[in-house]
Amino acid sequence: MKRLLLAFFLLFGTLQASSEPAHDEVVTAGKEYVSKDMGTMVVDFLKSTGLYAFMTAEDTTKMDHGHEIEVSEFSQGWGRVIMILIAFLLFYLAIVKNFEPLLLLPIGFGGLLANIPIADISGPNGFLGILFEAGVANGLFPILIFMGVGAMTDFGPLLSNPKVALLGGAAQFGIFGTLVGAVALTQYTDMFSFSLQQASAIGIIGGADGPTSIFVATNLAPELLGAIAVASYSYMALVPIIQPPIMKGLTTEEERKIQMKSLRAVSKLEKIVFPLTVITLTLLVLPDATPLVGALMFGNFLKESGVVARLSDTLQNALINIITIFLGLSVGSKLAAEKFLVAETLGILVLGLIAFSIGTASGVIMAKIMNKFSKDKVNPLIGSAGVSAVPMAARVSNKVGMEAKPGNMLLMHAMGPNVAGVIGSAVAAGVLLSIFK
Amino acid sequence: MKRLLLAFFLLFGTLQASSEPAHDEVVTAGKEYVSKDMGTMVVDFLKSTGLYAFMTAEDTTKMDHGHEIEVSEFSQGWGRVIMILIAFLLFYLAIVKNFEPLLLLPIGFGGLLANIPIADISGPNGFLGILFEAGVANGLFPILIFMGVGAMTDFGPLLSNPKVALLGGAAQFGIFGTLVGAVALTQYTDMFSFSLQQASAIGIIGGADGPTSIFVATNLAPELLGAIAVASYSYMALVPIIQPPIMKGLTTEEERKIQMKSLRAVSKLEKIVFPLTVITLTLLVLPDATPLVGALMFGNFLKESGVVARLSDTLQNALINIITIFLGLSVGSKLAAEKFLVAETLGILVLGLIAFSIGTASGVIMAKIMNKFSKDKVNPLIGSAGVSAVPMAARVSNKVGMEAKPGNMLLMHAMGPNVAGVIGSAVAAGVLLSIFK
Amino acid sequence: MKRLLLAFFLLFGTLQASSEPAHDEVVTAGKEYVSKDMGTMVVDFLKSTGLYAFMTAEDTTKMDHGHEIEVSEFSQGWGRVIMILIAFLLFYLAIVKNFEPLLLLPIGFGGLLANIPIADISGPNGFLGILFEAGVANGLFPILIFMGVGAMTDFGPLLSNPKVALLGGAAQFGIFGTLVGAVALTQYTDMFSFSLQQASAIGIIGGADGPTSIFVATNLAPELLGAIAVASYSYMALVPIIQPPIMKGLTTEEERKIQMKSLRAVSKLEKIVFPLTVITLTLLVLPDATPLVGALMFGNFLKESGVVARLSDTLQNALINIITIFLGLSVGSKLAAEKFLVAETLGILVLGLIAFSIGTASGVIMAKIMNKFSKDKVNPLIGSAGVSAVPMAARVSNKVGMEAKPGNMLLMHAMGPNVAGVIGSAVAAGVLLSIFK
Amino acid sequence: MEEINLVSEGFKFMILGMGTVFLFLILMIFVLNLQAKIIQKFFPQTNIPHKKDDSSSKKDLDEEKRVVAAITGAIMAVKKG
Amino acid sequence: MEEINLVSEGFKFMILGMGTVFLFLILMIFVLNLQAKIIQKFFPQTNIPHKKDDSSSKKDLDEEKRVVAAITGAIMAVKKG
Amino acid sequence: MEEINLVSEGFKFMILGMGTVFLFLILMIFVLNLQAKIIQKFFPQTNIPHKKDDSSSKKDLDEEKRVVAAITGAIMAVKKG
Ligand code: NA
Ligand code: NA
Ligand code: NA
Repeated sequence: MKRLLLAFFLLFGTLQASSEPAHDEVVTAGKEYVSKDMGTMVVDFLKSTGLYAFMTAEDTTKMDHGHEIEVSEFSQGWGRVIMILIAFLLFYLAIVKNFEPLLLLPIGFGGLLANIPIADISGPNGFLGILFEAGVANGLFPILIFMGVGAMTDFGPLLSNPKVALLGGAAQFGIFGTLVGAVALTQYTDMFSFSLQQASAIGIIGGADGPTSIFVATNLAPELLGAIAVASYSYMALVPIIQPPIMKGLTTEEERKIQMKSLRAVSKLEKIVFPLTVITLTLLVLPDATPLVGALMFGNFLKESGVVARLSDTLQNALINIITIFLGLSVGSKLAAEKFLVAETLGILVLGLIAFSIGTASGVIMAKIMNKFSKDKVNPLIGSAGVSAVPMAARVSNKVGMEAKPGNMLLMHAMGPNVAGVIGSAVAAGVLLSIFK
Repeated sequence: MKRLLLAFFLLFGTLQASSEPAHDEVVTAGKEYVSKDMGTMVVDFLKSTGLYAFMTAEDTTKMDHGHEIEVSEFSQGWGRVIMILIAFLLFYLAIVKNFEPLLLLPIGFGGLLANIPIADISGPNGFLGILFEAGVANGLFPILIFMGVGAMTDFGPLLSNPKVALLGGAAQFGIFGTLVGAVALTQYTDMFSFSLQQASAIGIIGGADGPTSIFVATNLAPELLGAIAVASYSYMALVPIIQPPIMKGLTTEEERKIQMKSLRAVSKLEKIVFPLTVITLTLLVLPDATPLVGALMFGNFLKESGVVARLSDTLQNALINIITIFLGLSVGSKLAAEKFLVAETLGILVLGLIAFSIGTASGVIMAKIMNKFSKDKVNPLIGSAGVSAVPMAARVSNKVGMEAKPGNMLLMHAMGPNVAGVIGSAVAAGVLLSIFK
Repeated sequence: MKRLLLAFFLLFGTLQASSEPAHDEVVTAGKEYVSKDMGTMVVDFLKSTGLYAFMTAEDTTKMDHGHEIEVSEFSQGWGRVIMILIAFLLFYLAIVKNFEPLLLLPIGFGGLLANIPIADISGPNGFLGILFEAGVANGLFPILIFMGVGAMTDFGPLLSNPKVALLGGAAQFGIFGTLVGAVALTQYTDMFSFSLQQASAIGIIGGADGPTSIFVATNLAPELLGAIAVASYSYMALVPIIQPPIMKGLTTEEERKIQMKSLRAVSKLEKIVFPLTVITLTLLVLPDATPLVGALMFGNFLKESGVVARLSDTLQNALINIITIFLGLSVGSKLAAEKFLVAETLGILVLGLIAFSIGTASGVIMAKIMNKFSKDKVNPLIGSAGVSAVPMAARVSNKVGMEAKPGNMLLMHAMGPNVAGVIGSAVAAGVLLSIFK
Repeated sequence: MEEINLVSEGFKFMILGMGTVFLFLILMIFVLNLQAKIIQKFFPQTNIPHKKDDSSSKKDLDEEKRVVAAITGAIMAVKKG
Repeated sequence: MEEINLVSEGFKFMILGMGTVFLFLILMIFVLNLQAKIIQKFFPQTNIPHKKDDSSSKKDLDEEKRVVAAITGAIMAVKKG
Repeated sequence: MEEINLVSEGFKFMILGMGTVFLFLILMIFVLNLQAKIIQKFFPQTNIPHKKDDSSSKKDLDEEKRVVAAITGAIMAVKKG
């Protein structure tokens, strides 16, 4: 070792003479350094602590994409404290209550970091801001997540009994009902003032698909992204609590006991052709939905093709995990106090809950209507799975069904509307994006 | 749960007063929304369907990188339909015929998405366009793929018998023969009009290395990227069909039965030093080939060093899989009808086939020439493996050899020219890039 | 197959007529091609070889971020040769001596590629330059590495005996001692001329954390990044050689034999809460350290939460591996002769060694001071682990302890100051970043 | 946006949106049923010969599973014998 | 930068830096000790019921380990029996 | 590009290109042969002591393989015994 170091030193010793002093020309980055006496230095340092920043919060303005925006004292001080506590609450829900931890932990941590004073981690030079620009602002991350979701989804139950797709359609009423609700609040109350774009982005929460919500919000109402994402994932996690009372309230004991006839086997070829069929229909009917539907079907096609297991495997693991981390942190960075602690957020949370409830109810009611016209009876409990929230909503259908009639396994039957709900929400998203294009 | 929600609501209720209505200043993205009556809305919506777009295709112009380019009715209508059918054909070849599915499936799907009207998924704001800019336009993705290829390649057979590298050299005649063919077509016919740059990019198809082809095409003839990539991977997949007749036509039964003496064992140290040797030679002789050769050798060096198994493993799996998906989709996005359904594509497909054939023949003939001057006879069937298309071409050599003399395993012998062909093509690519720099 | 090809040809044959010759408008990228006779062509080609470039190196200027900088003959010729040899030396150290191969191999290879003449792989269009801009210039890669490090670190030993964090604090004297040394060299000698920013970046080498060093160097002294990164990782690898003599010199045989009382069990909840505690303290005391500390704690939080094993797994494997490759290559690209072969590098190497030594000594001395005031005696050998260099420094403590008293396992005790050292360095980094902001 | 009746706009969106969702899904149901019939008729029990790709990690795991299965079998044999 | 005494600046940095590092770590030690006491008192032996997520690869490995363990057990039984 | 004879340019490219390819590969053959001789002479049977890095997944798999191998051996022993 010694000899090595010696050689090194000798080498550089000889360089000494030959090499021009490159440093003369080097102008170091940063601002020029100004000397201060020790006292001033300590005081300046104390002024750069977070504690000081919290205590001296005041109304100010800052630049945001070229606009000067007002930032209130509250959102610089107590607002941040509240947001950090909300981040902790999300952690509690994710870890102890097991609410969608895969997304709520990164979102919560992003929110925590975004509310740290001075560091500006969600600003253009902070790493949250850089991640946001790299993949959320341009819609790339939700698309990549959808590829992974596609590679993880088995559309077999839908292929086996296509008509249950109608349940996944009816559940989209949650989206549009909420949209109407949001604009009604704007028109008839003074509390809220949502634009049609904002109302649409809020409505999509009812679609119960995180990536779809984020994709639409980024396009139509980026200023509401944080609240919409949090509402979306929180309510998805709350599906086992929100849905059962509605399902029971709308069905009779008899209906809940309906036993559905067993699903036919689906051939490999049907599964391979399915994504191509769906993408073809989408491009004919609604090209504006093809980014979302296309990404979903691409992932599913790689999976079902059976010849690229290593790519399908990567979509389902390495890639979706990496993007989930990046997406969660980036979305969380929009939980800054000045954007989240506004009256709209309350509205969004209430409306999101309504969206889920309407979607659930519509799915159940649709199943009851279908039973009026068909001899193969559908258990209305699988209608609620049409909101998607895959696979939680399907599990809820199964559980409530088992309560009514032990041994009546509805899980696979419920997976049909469940995955159809994903397609349905993407179509609804496409319609809204198309309207505002 | 209820208490939680209640607390939330209370929190926001109190905020109501304190928080300024931030929404007043928010100017939502998108264009201004104009109200329309329901009839107009439905009609406008119908006009935004893909079906309508197909039916009303007409000659128009669009902006492409600041240039106004003409887009024919054909390429907006039937052209798209044909391209979508070609995508389906690629899926068929990949899944049923097992033609390089790892790349043809993503490329085909990219092509399918790129030909969807209205959505403009391959445009600057579509996800295919974003991926293309992120890694194909700047040459990054092919380089990363090459790192993975390097980490997956065993250069042992070449180290064991270096002189077979000449076979990998001779096979590059395919590249330059085709280049001459392409310019000859331009000069002596009116059908095609390839520039020297375009001819060079087409010739590289004969190198039978996807990443090299894409890297060169991106640099010299980006407008032909789609056709070149598809030709490149298709013909690589067709190696078992294209090569055997040529190999048999150029060799006698005697020659095909030649048994080569067994390969000597190669020490670990030789394998570790090899990538450094190759990169050193490349930097001395042809610096312009060092990005490609350097990436290949970097991957190989990580593998052979034996001390960074986790990095080598990631290069061979997570990273190469992610980049394969991104690269395939991005390259596929260049299969837009207006770029692919032109006479040049036909020329490229024919010339690509010629390139493969010349390369195969040259490798075989080179082996016969070597046998004139050397006492250690080389079975000329391993010459065809010089085109690379690792490891398929080597397997073809083995199979044809076994037909002539059962039990005569040529596989490891053929791996030598096979991997030398990768280096040879990269060198040829470096020469061409250097000429036009 | 034949039929397929035939169909293809027919298809394009018919296109021939309908398709406008798109090529007419295509203006190929590159510069215009000028015909040359064969002799000129060969001569020009020879002039583009690396050998020629080495031999004809001369003083020149080049543009670097808009500034015209002088590039000496030496750094174009022999300088490159020396740098390539240094890269080979790094490979030797990494492979044979097992010096931090995970980073020294990519850094060395990046350095090798960066010193190839003509190719300009570390320039704005080369792949090293592209990777550098994508993740080093903006600080993203070190942050992502820190997430992985967090997910791999067990803070249990620190939680079990928090007071040993003081050892991790004392070891940071290495940073500031070196900083003073660097400016003293500037002020009192003519050999070096480091600015305060540069001295700070050099001091951080003593923190013995690669990502922290790179993050700070990128911010305060990007022109020294290559030398600092190489020094940082090299000395970390040298810990087993640098530390023992210092440790033995500063302790008595008695002290080295001290047996510490066994660590109490740490509950799962303490481990989950720990990252939140640390991030909260950081945001209160030193927001400027929150990007680094936040990333570290994010990774640790995902790990300890226990509910997102797949994300934690990805942070520890796919993501950290990919980023390690990218970061290593990018950092290596700063090993260009004109930047590395300057007198400063010698200074940095010497100062880095001093930094490590001071840090080691301070940790040991701090332990001895603590023993004066506490009845639970601390074995001073674990003090040296406070420099971090996880987990190597802790292993060194253990090994030296075992030499003094076989069977006296200090490993887990040493992990406490070891991980505290990571936090300590991040805090020190935050102070320095804050001073120059 | 002053003169727009937001609620009536919202209802228009609902009609257009739900109309499209149902149109799309009904079309899909129709096509999927048709597709199922065609496939069952012309490609019954299709077993497309898709050779697995050489995903090494996958293969390793699979091989290990086979080994484990073989061992279990062996033990069973030993136990019985 | 002409009139700055670099060395005295360096010492100022040292005082500020080491002061902050120690302040931070002492605070951390204090809080961690407090936290440990609180947790041990109010949440003794906490076993938060965290259901593992469905990381397939992990699960596969774990399952395999269990299988292997079962086999080992089986062999032991066979051997002894 | 009007006055350029494309075909003759193409042939020039071919000469330059194939020349370089062969030059490069012949040099490589020469150096590789030399290198092989040097290594065989001065570092015969080199077993560079490269300690594997701690790639956990790899290690786990390897360990499992060893366990499986051990078990197989055990069964063999049991069977024979
Ligand atoms: Na849905
Ligand atoms: Na080749
Ligand atoms: Na440290």
